[in-house]
Amino acid sequence: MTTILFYLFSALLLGAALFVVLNRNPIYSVVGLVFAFMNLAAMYFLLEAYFIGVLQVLVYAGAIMVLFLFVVMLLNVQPDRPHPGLIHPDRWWFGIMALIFVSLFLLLIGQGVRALLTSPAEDAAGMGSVADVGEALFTSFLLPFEIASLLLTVALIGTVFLAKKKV
Amino acid sequence: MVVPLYHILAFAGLLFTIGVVGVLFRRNAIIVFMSVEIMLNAVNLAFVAFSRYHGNVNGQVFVFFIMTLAAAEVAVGLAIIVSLFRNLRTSDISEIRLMKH
Amino acid sequence: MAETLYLITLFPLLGFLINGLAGRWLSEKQSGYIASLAVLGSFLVSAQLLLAFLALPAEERLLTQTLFSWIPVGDLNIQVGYRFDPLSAVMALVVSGVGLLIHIYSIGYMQGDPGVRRYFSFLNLFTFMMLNLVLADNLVLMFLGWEGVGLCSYLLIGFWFEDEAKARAGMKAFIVNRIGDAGFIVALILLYHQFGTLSISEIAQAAPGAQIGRGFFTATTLLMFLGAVGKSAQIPLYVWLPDAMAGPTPVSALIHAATMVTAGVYLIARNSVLFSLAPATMSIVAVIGIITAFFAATIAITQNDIKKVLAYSTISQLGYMFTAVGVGAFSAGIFHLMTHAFFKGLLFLGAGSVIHGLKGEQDLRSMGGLKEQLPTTHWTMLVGVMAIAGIPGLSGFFSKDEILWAAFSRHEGFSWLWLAGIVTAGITAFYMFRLFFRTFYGKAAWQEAGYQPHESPSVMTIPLVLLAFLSILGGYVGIPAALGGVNQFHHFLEPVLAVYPGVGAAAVQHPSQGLELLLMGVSTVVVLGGIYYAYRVYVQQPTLADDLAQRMGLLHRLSFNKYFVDEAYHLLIVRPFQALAEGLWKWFDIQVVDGAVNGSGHAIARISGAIRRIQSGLIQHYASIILLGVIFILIYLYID
Amino acid sequence: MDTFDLLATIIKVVIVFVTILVTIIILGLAERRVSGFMQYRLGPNRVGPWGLLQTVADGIKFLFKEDIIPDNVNRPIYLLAPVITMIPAFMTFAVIPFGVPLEIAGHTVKLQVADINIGLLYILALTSVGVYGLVLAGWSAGSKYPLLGGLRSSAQLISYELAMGLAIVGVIMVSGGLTFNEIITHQQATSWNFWKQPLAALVFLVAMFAETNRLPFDLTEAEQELVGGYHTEYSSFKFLMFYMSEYANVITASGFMVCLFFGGWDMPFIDEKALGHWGVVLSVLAFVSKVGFFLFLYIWVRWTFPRFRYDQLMRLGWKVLLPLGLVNIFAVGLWMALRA
Repeated sequence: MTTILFYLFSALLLGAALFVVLNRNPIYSVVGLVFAFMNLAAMYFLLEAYFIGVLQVLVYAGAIMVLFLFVVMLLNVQPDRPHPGLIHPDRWWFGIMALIFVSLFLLLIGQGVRALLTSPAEDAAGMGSVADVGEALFTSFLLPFEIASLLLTVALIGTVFLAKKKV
Repeated sequence: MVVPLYHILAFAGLLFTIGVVGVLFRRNAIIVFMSVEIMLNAVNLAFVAFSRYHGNVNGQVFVFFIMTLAAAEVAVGLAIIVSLFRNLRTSDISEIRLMKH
Repeated sequence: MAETLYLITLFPLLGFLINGLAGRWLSEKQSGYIASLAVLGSFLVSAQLLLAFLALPAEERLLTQTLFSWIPVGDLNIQVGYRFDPLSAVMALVVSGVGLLIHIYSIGYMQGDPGVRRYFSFLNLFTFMMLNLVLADNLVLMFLGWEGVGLCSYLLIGFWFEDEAKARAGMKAFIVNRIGDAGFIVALILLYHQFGTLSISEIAQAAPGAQIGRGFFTATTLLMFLGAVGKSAQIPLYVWLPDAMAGPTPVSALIHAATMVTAGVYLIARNSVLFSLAPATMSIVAVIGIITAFFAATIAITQNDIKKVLAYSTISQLGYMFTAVGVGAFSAGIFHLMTHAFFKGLLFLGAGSVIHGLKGEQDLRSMGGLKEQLPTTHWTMLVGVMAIAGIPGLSGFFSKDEILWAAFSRHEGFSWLWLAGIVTAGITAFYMFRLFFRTFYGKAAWQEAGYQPHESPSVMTIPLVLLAFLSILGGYVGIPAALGGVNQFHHFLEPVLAVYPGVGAAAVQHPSQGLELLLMGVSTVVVLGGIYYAYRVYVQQPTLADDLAQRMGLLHRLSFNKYFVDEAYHLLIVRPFQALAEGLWKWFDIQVVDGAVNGSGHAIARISGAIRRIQSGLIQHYASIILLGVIFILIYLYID
Repeated sequence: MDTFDLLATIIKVVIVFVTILVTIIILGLAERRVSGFMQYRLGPNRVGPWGLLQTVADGIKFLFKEDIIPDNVNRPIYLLAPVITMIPAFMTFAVIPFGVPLEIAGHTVKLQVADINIGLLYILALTSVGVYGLVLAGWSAGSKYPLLGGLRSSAQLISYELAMGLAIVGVIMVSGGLTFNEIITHQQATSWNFWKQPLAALVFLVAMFAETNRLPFDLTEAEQELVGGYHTEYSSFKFLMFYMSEYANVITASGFMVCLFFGGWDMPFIDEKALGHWGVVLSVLAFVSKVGFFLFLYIWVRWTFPRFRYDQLMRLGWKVLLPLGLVNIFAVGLWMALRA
């Protein structure tokens, strides 16, 4: 059943992501992206990465996307004006590149990883708990963890500085 | 669960490509930014999948750091978009080309 | 002990920085005091080190200090390092001691000049560079000092740059010096190529035993000597020094008499080992030295500008020094360098005092009878001219006599050096007393011009008195053996100077002491004769001077016009160069160089006009290029 | 997962859902009756005995009223917003245990819909999602008062979530686990966290009021300024959904508070597990009465304190509660380090 659920969430996620990119109204995009992230969180749960799954909801859906929503509302962004024709004339080659990219990527995966790992590691069940990730964070990744806190502080200061009307 | 790893990776690749398409085609800076987030999350998914299939928690730690980074990045990035909007009255990145002139 | 070595150069550098950067917040007086204190610091440190030296046995008198690595490039590692040995000790003391007195003197002399802070900062910079020159442990640092003093010389000659003639004089000095410096640089390159190092002591150690042909040493030393000729104003590159008198008089005293111009002599003494290995160069040095001495002396006779007379006398005295080092009597050259610094500094400062008293008048014909008005200047100048003339008992006598004796005893074939030296000594006595008499005795020409001369303030006269004492006593450190002395100065310098075959202790003692005494007598008689003649011509019978000029006719014209050397240079070198330069400009520069540059410019503009389109300012274009890169990486991975 | 567990879970879900709905109905009446009591008036007392059916009548009225959708709204979002608000509000209660495990026919049934190993984070995560409902509701209405209300509410919720999280960290530190069972068992074994960390309890209490948008922090709907706040333009059943989610949130917050600081289902001085089925009944009663107290507290506070101004609200959150939460964490850490 979990397998079916996994594919279901994948499909929903893919649809949501396409919705984000393809529709013209930024607010819908934000809502779509929140939905996509919820699906992703569900996939993390299915992969038994509980902590990351909760973080996905808490941080991505709960904090980052609220910021996006705020900014969209603050700027009162209007839906994009439709462009005559399917694609902007000087952008058709982007599409070709994206196509080449994804096909190459899939080819590579098909070629290289198919032989590897078709099912999850048996001994890793429940590895994604808060305690496990926390232990890794505070032992072998302590320095990066501290640096990350510094990064957040810097971002905080930078954001306040940038967003102030007058400096 | 019997999902093969390469299915998840291929799916992550598709998701990433959707993000790329968003970055390349959309003119609204905020949407572009959101597409970048999609790309990041595609990578995160691959990390978590690898972590699960290899039985190694490090992949999840990476995701943790990517999330931290994304939070910082979004805060600063959105602040930039807001101040750009304040100055140029637009969030259309095809109009934001001060470096050109 | 060596730890304090860097202080010697640090103080003037600080003085330079303070005056140069913060000068606007300093009063005139403060600026002068700071500059003087900086030099006083250098002097005290040097003196303390010298005193410490005297307590040590001769072979231990060496201090080195490496401060930092300056130019580390591959195998070449030039370090800023100082070397304090008897030779650099003497030089450092002379530079900082005489420099100190001149700094103090300048406080009075430059009073009221709007650029006084600039003046003092330049003067400090000069002291810093000169001390680097003399203390340098390697030739590159020495060259830095060498060029640095050249720069300061240029800045100070053209100190009053509003006057175009003075600015031009500065440029002339700079350009003429460059000719010599080119030789110096080539010599450095040759030495590095040969020895793989530019440390003075390492080269001195390696050179004598090296399996190198004589030609190499002759070439390098000749090139070095070319540098020395430029810096020390010898024939044929002496023309800048008389013009350098455009600078303030204390500058002339410090740079163009006492210290910088002697750098050439110091260079040869410092590299005495190399020069000893090149007898041909040595001969050339001696010959050029004596010719310069004689030649400049004859010009000095007829000059009317008090500072020009002194300038030519400086050239002449430098010629003596080169004669000394050229015959291998390095210590005699340095000895004369030191005494010369005392009495020529004194003479210049005295002349400055006279000029100061006459509010800028420099022409001897407008002076006369100033004895009463400028008593201190008069007496100290008297000491100065007696010393330079070589009256027995004063410093100039001892040092000049040692040179003449060395020239005589060098070996038989070179005795004419001595003869020319004696004659020059006579001329020197004549023209120096001419200057003295015309300034202080005879008709007071200034009365007609309406001047009211006044004695200088004590801040200027005290340095004069001190220098007068030094001019008298300075010679007593080197009383020759013939007069019952032991020539301590010679023995003090001996460990760091090369022994040149044919001079040295053995050769000096070979001729009897009686002969030396006899030669001294001869030179004294000649000098006294010169003085007497000057007295007759300029005090007893003032009309005689013009008669003589009339009778000498051609000779007088030649001397008065400095043998038309400047004109000849202009005709032979400057004009052809101008013509060549103009030709190059009109054809080569405009057609070829500009054409190529403009052509490539147009080409670049066209290419970049095409490439510029990539720089669209659209983020998405850039992102797509990144994606293109990723695609290439993927293709590579796929193929791989 | 066998049939029994599946069945038990379904039953639990139904029970919890129904209980919450009933509680909301009671709360709706209680709010007005208590208000009346506090203001020396009667309150609704006509429908049914003592007015008991008043809320039911209200609900029916909501259902049958005309459903007005203003012209200027962004329809999809406008329709979606109440749902987004309501789902997390009802989902959060799932991890809160309301009694000791029940033994039935050899099976142990936890009196909790889902015992997941990150229960606390689950609640925080869902709370943060609930913000969208308010913001989107405010924005989609296409008029300025709701927009202001929505923006205020989201800023308020985000601000106070931090203080709330910090207060919880202290509890997690002493109990060493992220599930409610671990926290409650730990309190049972030692003493209620309220006695150990009164500062954290205070911070949590204030943050809880702010998180549920209740007075004195109901700036999102401050009638005098913003008419009805984010739900001004909503009517009929959609309004009811907002109304219900607010009460559901209040109930969950009370349960949360009780579990974290007041021992959950723990009845002091009694070992519920030793008493068999009576123990279960006792524990459920203990939990219900504790939650009831906090529900009463909500109403009590409502008629006691005046509303905060917006800047005061922000200052309180960032400059008072946040530092206090940090102080609590440091104090707990110090205490643990000294004891270790």
